[in-house]
Amino acid sequence: MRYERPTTMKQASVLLTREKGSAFVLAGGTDLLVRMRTGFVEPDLVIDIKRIPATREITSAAGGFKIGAAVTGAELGEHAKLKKAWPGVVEAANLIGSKQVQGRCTMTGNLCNASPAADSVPALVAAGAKAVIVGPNGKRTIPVEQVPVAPGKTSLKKGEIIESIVLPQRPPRSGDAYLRFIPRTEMDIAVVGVGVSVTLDAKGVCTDARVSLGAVAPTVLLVPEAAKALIGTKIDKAALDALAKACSAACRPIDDKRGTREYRIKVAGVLARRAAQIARKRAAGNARDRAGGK
Amino acid sequence: MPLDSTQQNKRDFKVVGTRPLRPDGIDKVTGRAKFGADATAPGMLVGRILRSPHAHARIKKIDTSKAEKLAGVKAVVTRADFPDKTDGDAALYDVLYNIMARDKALYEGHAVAAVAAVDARTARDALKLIKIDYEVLPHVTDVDAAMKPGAPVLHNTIFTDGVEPKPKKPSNIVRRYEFGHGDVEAGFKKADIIVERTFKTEATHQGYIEPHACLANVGPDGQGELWVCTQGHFMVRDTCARLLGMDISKLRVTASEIGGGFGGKTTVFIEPVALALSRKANRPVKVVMSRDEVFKASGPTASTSIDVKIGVTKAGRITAADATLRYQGGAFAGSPVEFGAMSTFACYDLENVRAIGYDVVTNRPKQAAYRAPGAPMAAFAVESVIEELAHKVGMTGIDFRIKNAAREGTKSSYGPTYGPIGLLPTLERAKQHPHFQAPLGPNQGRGMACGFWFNFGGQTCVSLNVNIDGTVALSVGTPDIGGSRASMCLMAAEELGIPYDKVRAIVADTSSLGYNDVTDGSRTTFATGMATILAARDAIKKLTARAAQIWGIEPDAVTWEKGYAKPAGANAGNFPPLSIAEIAAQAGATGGPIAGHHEYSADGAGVSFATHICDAEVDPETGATKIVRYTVLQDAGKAVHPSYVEGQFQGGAVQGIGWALNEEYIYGKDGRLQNAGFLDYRIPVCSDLPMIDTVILEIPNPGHPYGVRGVGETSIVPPLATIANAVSAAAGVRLTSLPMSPPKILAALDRKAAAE
Amino acid sequence: MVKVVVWGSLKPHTGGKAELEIEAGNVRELLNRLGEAYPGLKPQLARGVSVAIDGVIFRDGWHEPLRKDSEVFLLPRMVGG
Amino acid sequence: MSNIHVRTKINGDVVEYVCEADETLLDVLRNRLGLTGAKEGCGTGDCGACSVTIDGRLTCSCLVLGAEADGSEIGTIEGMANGEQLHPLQRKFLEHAALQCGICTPGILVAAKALLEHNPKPTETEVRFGLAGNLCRCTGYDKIVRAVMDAAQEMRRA
Repeated sequence: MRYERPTTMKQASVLLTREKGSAFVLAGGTDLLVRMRTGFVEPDLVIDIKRIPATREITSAAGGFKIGAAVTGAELGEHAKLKKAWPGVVEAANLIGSKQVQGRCTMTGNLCNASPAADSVPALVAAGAKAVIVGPNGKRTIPVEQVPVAPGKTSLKKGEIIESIVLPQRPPRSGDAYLRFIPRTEMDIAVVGVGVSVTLDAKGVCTDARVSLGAVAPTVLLVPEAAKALIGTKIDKAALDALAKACSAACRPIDDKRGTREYRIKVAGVLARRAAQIARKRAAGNARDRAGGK
Repeated sequence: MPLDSTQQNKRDFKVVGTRPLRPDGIDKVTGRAKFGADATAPGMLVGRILRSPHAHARIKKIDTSKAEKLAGVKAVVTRADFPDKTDGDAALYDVLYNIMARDKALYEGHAVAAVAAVDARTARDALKLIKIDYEVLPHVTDVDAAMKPGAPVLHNTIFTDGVEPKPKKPSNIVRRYEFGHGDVEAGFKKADIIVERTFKTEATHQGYIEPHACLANVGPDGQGELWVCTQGHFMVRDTCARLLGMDISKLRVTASEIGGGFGGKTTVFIEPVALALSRKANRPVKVVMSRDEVFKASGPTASTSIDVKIGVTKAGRITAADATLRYQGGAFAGSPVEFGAMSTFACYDLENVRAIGYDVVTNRPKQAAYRAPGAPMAAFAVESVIEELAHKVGMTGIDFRIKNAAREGTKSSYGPTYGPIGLLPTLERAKQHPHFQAPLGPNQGRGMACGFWFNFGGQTCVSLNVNIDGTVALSVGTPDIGGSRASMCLMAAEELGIPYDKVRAIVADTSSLGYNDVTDGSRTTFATGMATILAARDAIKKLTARAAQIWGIEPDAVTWEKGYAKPAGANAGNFPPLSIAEIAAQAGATGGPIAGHHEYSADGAGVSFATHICDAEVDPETGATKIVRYTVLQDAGKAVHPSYVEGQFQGGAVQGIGWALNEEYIYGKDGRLQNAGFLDYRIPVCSDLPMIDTVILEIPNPGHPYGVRGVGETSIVPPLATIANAVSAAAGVRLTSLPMSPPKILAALDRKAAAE
Repeated sequence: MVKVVVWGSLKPHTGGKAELEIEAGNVRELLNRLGEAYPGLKPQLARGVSVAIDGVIFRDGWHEPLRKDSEVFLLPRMVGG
Repeated sequence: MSNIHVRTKINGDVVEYVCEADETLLDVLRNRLGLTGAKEGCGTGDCGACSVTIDGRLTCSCLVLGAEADGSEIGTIEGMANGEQLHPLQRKFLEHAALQCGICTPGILVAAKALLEHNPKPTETEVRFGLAGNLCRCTGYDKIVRAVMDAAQEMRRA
């Protein structure tokens, strides 16, 4: 195996494009090194992108945020502005692994790992985040939900790397939340994850919403029916019932060592309710409520 | 052999019962302590083991030629390198078969070959070059399935023992056990209420954080050294020497610091393989298990299936108790079902009682001991039914238990009549504990349970040397897992009447001290402690004799008090007391080095009881359980170092919490373990838990000079039932299957809702 | 003679009896004579047993004395974790 | 297999080593530099026994390549005491008997130190979540949490 540490995205992309064998991008490495350790992958080339300045910064872009591919969970948690604008996204990213893992893991890595259970992805999808991709044919930008196509598979083409993730500008009276279910209080992979983002009008009526589910299908799902259940309502009990129903209906889960099919379907609805209420409170400007997703 | 146990109540202790810093502490907080994987040797090779991917397969052919030709490979071993030298010892043959598969691989992870190479990569590549021709066979991993007629049979040599007539056909049922007395059928006729239920528990792993590791070094002269993390280095020496046909005297085993064992390090896995590789390569070889190997190829405990039937009168007196226990212990005989069956009803005073146990083999790793082997699962089943019965007769769980509790003079469910035991005191203390009065919040339930464990003594040998400055070097042969060196120093200091810090205890290697049994059975503080006390008394005899010489009086005219030799009385003569240092300084002139020894088979360990209380909160929408409060009350006989007694109580309780809620071996249809790692084998993390309150009771054990009882194991017996009772109370539905994972709890809540 | 009680599943090897009368002054004699009188017990004796005398369990100790009125139980050899 | 030359600082001292591209920092520390205080409990970032800090950030050294450490500053358990002066956490762990077998202790001490540097006045819950990445199988964590809270209080007074 070779280890390369380019200083520009261009170099990184060229290295990726030229490699005949198996090449992997290393940012936090909290997934890649585990897969190497367990013999699941045996890379010929590992490209460490942490020396590329663009991957390390959080910058404001068009009223939103541009988050470099190598920005760690811990760094996200320490960025007050980002936390205020997108608390759900940040708390989702901060749920990945332990404090030790937080010091290394990245949302882009979480996304490119293409695990249906990735914690930060439902929050990013609900947030309407986009991925900025650099490749042999220049840059392109796509919605994050279009990155994973199947467990462990992404839509990235040979030589393409995600440089950053862009979170859009936040309209007033907007809020988001992410909740997941795990058997312990920490250190587990989500059995079900739900991301909700809402925008309210002055009367508290929901004018826009996005709802996303994790660990209930081969990829993270964007659930328009669930959003419809909220839009035009004050996110009251009836709306929450409809939301829960829509979420459970959208699930296409499997039985596995982490949970049963029935369990995931049921709990998806439960968590959607809880997440929507938190998102609504945040949108209404109530910042005191902390998501008890753990 | 009860010693001066009469004195122990009067005795007022000087240092025993205090909480000094442990002698190995600095090394362990600075990273200096050397554990199994921390040793190196010049020219050391890396050993790696190839393991079966199949749950059950005939090994038709092993071709190692390519691996042997790979540059950097210095030795390859297979079954051919482990000829059967066990001459008829069935248990030892099972160990041999387990450390290296013979005609068949009996579980996923079963060792089939091993290599020693110059580095890890070469070793890994060499394993890939070993070609094994498997004939895959049907497998079975569930205990009930394995007992069914027509189940895949692991060994054509197993014909169920203990049943009449002896079966003609081989099966997976190794042996039937039966314990009890009276007439259960007649007893059930007298009952007003009978509860009968079936319970299941999944296999769990001890989960010690340090994977098995050893460094072997064998020369062409047949002399060997082994550095290893184990609960018993003498056991490792004797077992490896017998398996490899070495003279025991030629193999010297040193116990490293050990990173947890809980029973899982009371046998051998990689050690004989490392020695065989080293002998073949004539180089030192280090073998360290990966975590994945630890889960797949060390010794988890049994999974079980248990029926319990108990009858009571309206007045709340038990008339009969009956249980059938089925334990699978992996691919070889020896599941802990006999102790499960013996301990099943040990907490109760019963006229009619029966416990039947079946030892079953399946295509899983060979089980090893796990803290009170076999008892926690049985207690889970029995204490669940007891709680249910109590409520049915309109009593609280604690009053029902007090009414039926075993006490001095009770004929135990496994036979013998109890002497003084500590069950009632733990129950009565629990009843008064504020925990029982504390209010419960919404969705919370409170549970309790009792637990029992035997404890034992075993072969023990201690050597105590008095240095010329009067300090003491204490050599013990039982590895220190939880601070036992501190306890030994305390007992030696107590007996000699010198300060704690004047004694240094070390765990001696197998060539420096006589044989010692494994650190298990909660025996170390009891048995090694008693040997330490007796070795100190032996040293005192010699010290007083030397003082007599110095004074020129008769030895029996000298007594020992608080670290000084004194004339026994006025007529013995008027001499100023001689300190241990003053006597030691003259050792050369008065007959040479002064040392005390004791070698014995310790018995009279004394059984141990505990009562646990738990508050659990269940989220009715997700089935998630939170342990809100937990209290352990246990009899320690005498707490030598109370901090480490509390530590044993707390650690056992938390392992039980993991077992009850989230830990389980999950097998796929292919017979492969699906969660061989700490990510999906979910042991409790810090944020899952509350503080664990402890109450140490001290009901002296007549079999120990200070009244000490073992405390290491009993603390894991009550938790499974305690938590099941708390969760069942919180959820309003009885949980009968462990672990009580959220999907199981939510499904139970749905069934309940559907029924209502 | 001392009375020794064996656990239920050994009965097939003792002609169905759980309570056996054995002429023995100590544990060693007890175990030897048991093996002689009931050869079917030998494999279990070889696997190892414990002997409970008046409520105290002895895993080892051949020379523990047995009195006529001693309460003696044969038990499986104790193990632990 | 191309070896990589790395220059780094470990516990304040400049250290240079050569490692293989796929070698983890944990293997480098243990096998090449003889710093065996960091333990391998799992090799997959689930147990925290290999905890170290890199440029002040707590991490599992089993999830870092040795090559990545070039130019960074690493802190390990071996650097925690100041000469014969134990760090308050180390002392409190001994006083509270917060270790039994001791295999997880180095990782927990490194994690606890990092926790207190970011949060000098943690609540019990914050300590528990702060140490959730460090598995201990012996103690049930009770005495560990008490030791960390006690050390935090002493360090605040100092």
